[in-house]
Amino acid sequence: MIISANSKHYQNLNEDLRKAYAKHKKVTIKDVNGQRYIGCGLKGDYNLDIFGTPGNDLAAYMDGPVVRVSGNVQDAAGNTMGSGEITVCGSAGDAPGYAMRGGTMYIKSNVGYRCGIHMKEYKNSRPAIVIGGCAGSFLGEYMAGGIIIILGLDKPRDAEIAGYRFATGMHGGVIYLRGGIPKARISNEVMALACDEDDKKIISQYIDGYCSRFNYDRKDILNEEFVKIIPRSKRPYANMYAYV
Amino acid sequence: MNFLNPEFQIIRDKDRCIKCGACVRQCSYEVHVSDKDTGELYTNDINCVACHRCTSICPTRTLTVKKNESVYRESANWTSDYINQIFRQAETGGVLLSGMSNPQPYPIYWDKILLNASQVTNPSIDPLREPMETRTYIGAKPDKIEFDSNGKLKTKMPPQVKLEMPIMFSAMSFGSISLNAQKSLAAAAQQCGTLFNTGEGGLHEELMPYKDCAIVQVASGRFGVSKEYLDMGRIIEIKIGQGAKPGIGGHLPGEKINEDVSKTRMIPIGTDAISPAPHHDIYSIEDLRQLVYSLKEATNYQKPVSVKIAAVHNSAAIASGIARAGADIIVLDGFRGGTGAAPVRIRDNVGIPIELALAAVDERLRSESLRSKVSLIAAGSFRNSADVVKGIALGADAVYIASAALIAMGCHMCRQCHTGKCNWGIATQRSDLVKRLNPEIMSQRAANLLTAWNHEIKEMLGGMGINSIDSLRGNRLMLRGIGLSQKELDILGIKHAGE
Amino acid sequence: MKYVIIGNGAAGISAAGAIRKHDKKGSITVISDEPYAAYGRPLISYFIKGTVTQDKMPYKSPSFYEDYRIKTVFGQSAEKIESGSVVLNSGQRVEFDKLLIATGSLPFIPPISGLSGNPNVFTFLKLDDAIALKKAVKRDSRVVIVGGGLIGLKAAEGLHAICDNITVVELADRVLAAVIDKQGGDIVSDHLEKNGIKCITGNSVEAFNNNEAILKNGEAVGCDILVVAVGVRPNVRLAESAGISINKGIVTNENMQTSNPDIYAAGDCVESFDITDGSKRILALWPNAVRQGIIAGSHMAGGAEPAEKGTMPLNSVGFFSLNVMTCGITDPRDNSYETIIKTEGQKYKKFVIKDDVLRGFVLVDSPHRAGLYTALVRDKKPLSSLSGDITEEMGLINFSKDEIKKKIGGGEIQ
Amino acid sequence: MKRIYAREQYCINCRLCECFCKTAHSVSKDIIKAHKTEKPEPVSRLFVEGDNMLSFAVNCRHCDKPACVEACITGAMVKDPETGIVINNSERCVGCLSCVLACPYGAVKAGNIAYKCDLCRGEEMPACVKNCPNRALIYIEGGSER
Repeated sequence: MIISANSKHYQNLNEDLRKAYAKHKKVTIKDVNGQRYIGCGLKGDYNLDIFGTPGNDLAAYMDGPVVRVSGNVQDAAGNTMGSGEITVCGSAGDAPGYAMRGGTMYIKSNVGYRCGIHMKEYKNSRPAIVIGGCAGSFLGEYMAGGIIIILGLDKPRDAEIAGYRFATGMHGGVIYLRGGIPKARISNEVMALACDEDDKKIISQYIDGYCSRFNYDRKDILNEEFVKIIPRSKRPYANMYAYV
Repeated sequence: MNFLNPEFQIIRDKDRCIKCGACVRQCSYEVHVSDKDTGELYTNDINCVACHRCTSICPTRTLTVKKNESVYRESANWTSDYINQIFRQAETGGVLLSGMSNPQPYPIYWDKILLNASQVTNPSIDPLREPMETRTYIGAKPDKIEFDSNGKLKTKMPPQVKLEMPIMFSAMSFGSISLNAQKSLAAAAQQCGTLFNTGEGGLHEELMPYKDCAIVQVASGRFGVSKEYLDMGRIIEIKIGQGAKPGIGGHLPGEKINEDVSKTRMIPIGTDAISPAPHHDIYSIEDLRQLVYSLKEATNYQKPVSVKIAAVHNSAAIASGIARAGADIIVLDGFRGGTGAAPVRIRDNVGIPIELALAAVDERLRSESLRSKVSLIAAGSFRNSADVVKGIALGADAVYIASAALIAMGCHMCRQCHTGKCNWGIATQRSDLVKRLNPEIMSQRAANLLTAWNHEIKEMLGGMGINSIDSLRGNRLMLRGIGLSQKELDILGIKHAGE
Repeated sequence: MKYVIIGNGAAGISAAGAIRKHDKKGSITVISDEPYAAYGRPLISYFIKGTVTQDKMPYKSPSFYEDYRIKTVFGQSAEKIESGSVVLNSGQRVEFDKLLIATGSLPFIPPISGLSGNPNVFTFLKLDDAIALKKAVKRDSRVVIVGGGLIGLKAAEGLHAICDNITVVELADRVLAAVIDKQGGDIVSDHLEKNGIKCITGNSVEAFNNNEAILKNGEAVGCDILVVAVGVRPNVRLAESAGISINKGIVTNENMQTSNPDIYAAGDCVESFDITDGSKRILALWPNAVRQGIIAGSHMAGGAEPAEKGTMPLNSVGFFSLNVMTCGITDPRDNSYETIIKTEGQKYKKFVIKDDVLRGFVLVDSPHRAGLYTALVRDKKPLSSLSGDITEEMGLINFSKDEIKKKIGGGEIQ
Repeated sequence: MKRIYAREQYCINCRLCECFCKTAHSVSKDIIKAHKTEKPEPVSRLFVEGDNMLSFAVNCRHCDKPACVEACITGAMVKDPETGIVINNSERCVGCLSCVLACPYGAVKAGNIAYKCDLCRGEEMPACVKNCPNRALIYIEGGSER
């Protein structure tokens, strides 16, 4: 089923979307033009194909559906997402995957500030964000679980793969950086390590996912070593207090 | 060498003591010790926090907790509290952390406000004989309502939540308090027709039966937030700030994240649960609006969305913004509000009294014709039903209580919540302590408190000649200040007694 | 329906109660050669001691026979069972539809010369024995007790209150040989010696001449009164007359029914199944007799008391405030059993284990919560399912949390 | 019949049940006298097992077919046919402790004689239940036991 977004208000568009999902498993929205909250709170094994540029909070609190955006997305895509998949065939704005608790996001190109902050994992639910390009500052801030893989493809020669205050307050999860990052950019709470076999398996799996979605060659991505960033403690502020 | 002077002293009446050892087994702070060889009982006074578990459990009432008579040389400036705090910081280099509410002797305006009563004209109402209405609906109200020709309501009403009394239980997360404490509050709320609040800790599966009286909270860490969680709550509350620690986030230490807490918060066991002060996606009223509407979208506009802020200097302007951001409810939490853990300096020095903030916010919303767009909930140390009545007359739709409810369940205000050793089974996750709080008993005690307050509210309303709580809301004519400056009276919007 | 019970002991009286519970109308007749209301037979040593007076002996309330409408034929012995009736020594015949033989045991009299017809020789099984003995024994009498089993030692303890000179002679290498191991037995005999009772083991009395008891090793022990307490034999004479099958004792099925469907048997005269070692033998024990009596009575009256799946040796007895408990196998014959022993002063605990199951135990001066061990033996509870070291201390805490909940929280309610 | 049931999930190991049982079975009925001066010392009929992590009070189940009664050689231990309460008559008990050896719950206490719960003999609420600060002991109508 195809819905045309055009200049519809997001409330009406989402109303149409809910109605469509009452009957169909697969819905395509055309001509999206900044409408917010598309697929917000959507739960179930649905498919959503979006053409255009969805607004903020795309698929927030989503639990299960597979979303593909042919275009860029604005801020907070996948906010507090529970499970499912978001593929962005372009760049994402700020705070994609905020407090994401499960599911996967594949972003072909760059992300803005605060990508993957507050990501959390619990038991088998381990969220992952794969970023093809580079990230803005505060990547993985307060990250408590999950995986961020950042590839830095098409990185300008003198740019860094991630911005300032990278992984501040991180106390769980793992970030894999293709090609590494200068030490000065890394927060005190984390450390950089070489990848072991288990890490390579994880990376390989997500690289496959990335390549199949965006038509890349695996070899071109795996031609550089990955560096692993993990927190020094899951209790970064344990000794900060005196009790009275 | 320990520089600290014990704050309390335990007196044991040896003639009454039967050496049953209950005090030894009940004290998580290891104050009472039984000599292995002789069976004699001793006390380590320095560990005592005056929680009064021992005095309450002692079957012969043998024990008395006293303020330690051995004092530092008296000074109005260098009080023993400040000296002890310096000793602790000198030892540890740590940020002072404490629990419960600001204990400092700031003015308590409730105690400087008097209520009116009817005499002769507009006679008082006898609540024992006349119906008295304390039922309260919260949620945004439409500017006007329209009916069709059949007298049916045409206006689409925003979601409303019915409360049988204008008192709810304030946010206390599972993690900061025990599951048994939460269960007790939930069951009491259900019994009394009001709501409890999950705090930012998710909703434990054993609380599912109470989901219809749950306010589910969303805070910066988004702990426990899922589609189901949002669907379950009666109200969704965005927590921006907390009265006890404005500008500071929440931080549940890893040692309190046991299996159950981990499951409910959806994080691994033993990890710190960090909720920073700012939501890193909210830097403006417009950003807040985005979160409000994402929650409304996610739940199909079925439930009111509330925004909770700490009472601070410019609360009135912020509240105006929140109302404009589409919130259905604004919660104002005053600086005497409780907490499971807060840096002492923040708790004791940041924020403003709820009385002033409430009056200012109510006034501001009225002046901007926004008041009916939101319900206003006041929180931050409502200690009795008169405080509630005064709060409603100052403009609140309803109030949140937390400390009072915990006291009903045994809390003796020892302010050690942050240690996780609560001897009353409230602010702890230690299973040996949690089981001390039997929800069968404590839910009834919490319900009794609500019932009693509701009766008292009706009495006071009746005395004022008012038969509905709606007629009290913002009715500042019913209030008079005593011993207040003109400035304070102006902010409160009330006259001085005698005027 | 006419019920007749021969025997007024633990089994007989329990059966009478059980019959009445199921059959409110039928007639119940209890025949006993003793002229007394049912009494706790083990109390006769306390009677001698004086701690229990004769009026405190009855096991049931004074109105028991009346309340339960039980006809008593006391002081007359049953001589024969033939064609649906019991023939009394008076010649009177008591007809029955259902009969219970609960004749208990008779003292075993070993071949000691000088016994027959000797008025200074006593047995120690019945109240009349005790009354006679109490009358005969003086403070300075020299009493020799033949047999250091439960009966002999209880007799010694009782007599010690009225007599200063008591010697126990036991053939085995220890006292209480039938129920306890050597180490435990020695603790008991030491304790008795400390309290003024002389114990001679590994010896026996060959002859008694009213002045001396001559022992097997030739030694002579001064003796005015000889008490024969070497053991008991099931009293199966009547059963023989009825022609029912008899092995070591009367043979019954699990409902205590004999080879004659109208005749039941219970108590010390019956051959029991010992669940701890799988043997069939006489277990002349009080609780065993009570249980069998209840089962027999119930089934005689058409009730359905759960069948007897077997019993086990179980003794708790005190000598001069030293409590001794034994259960099941206490002295294993072969090394397929593991034994764990804990001692502390007079306290002695021994546990016999095989295939992860407690098969028996001895507890000397350690009675606290002993029943939990008994239950482990009876239920054949795998010890590996318990936590903690049960040989140190046993509590419900050693069970799994679910089992604890059942046991304390009403979970075992059926 | 009404029985006492223990709920380990609420038992806080305070052991006040023991104190109040002892008092209820004293002559003075005064908790301080019962524990400090009364001779012979009164005996609590129930006991708490365990530690702060897991504890529970053990008291007589008043079984339908009480093993203690069947084991009693004197007739001191009886189950009242009307109330169902199993009582040990201290006047008649000779302290052989056969009942202690027989009770599968380990609920009969060994002393000079045997001591056991008598449900406070018809009191509306046994002392242990009445004084349990956390309702870990409840006194309710149950089915039949054993």
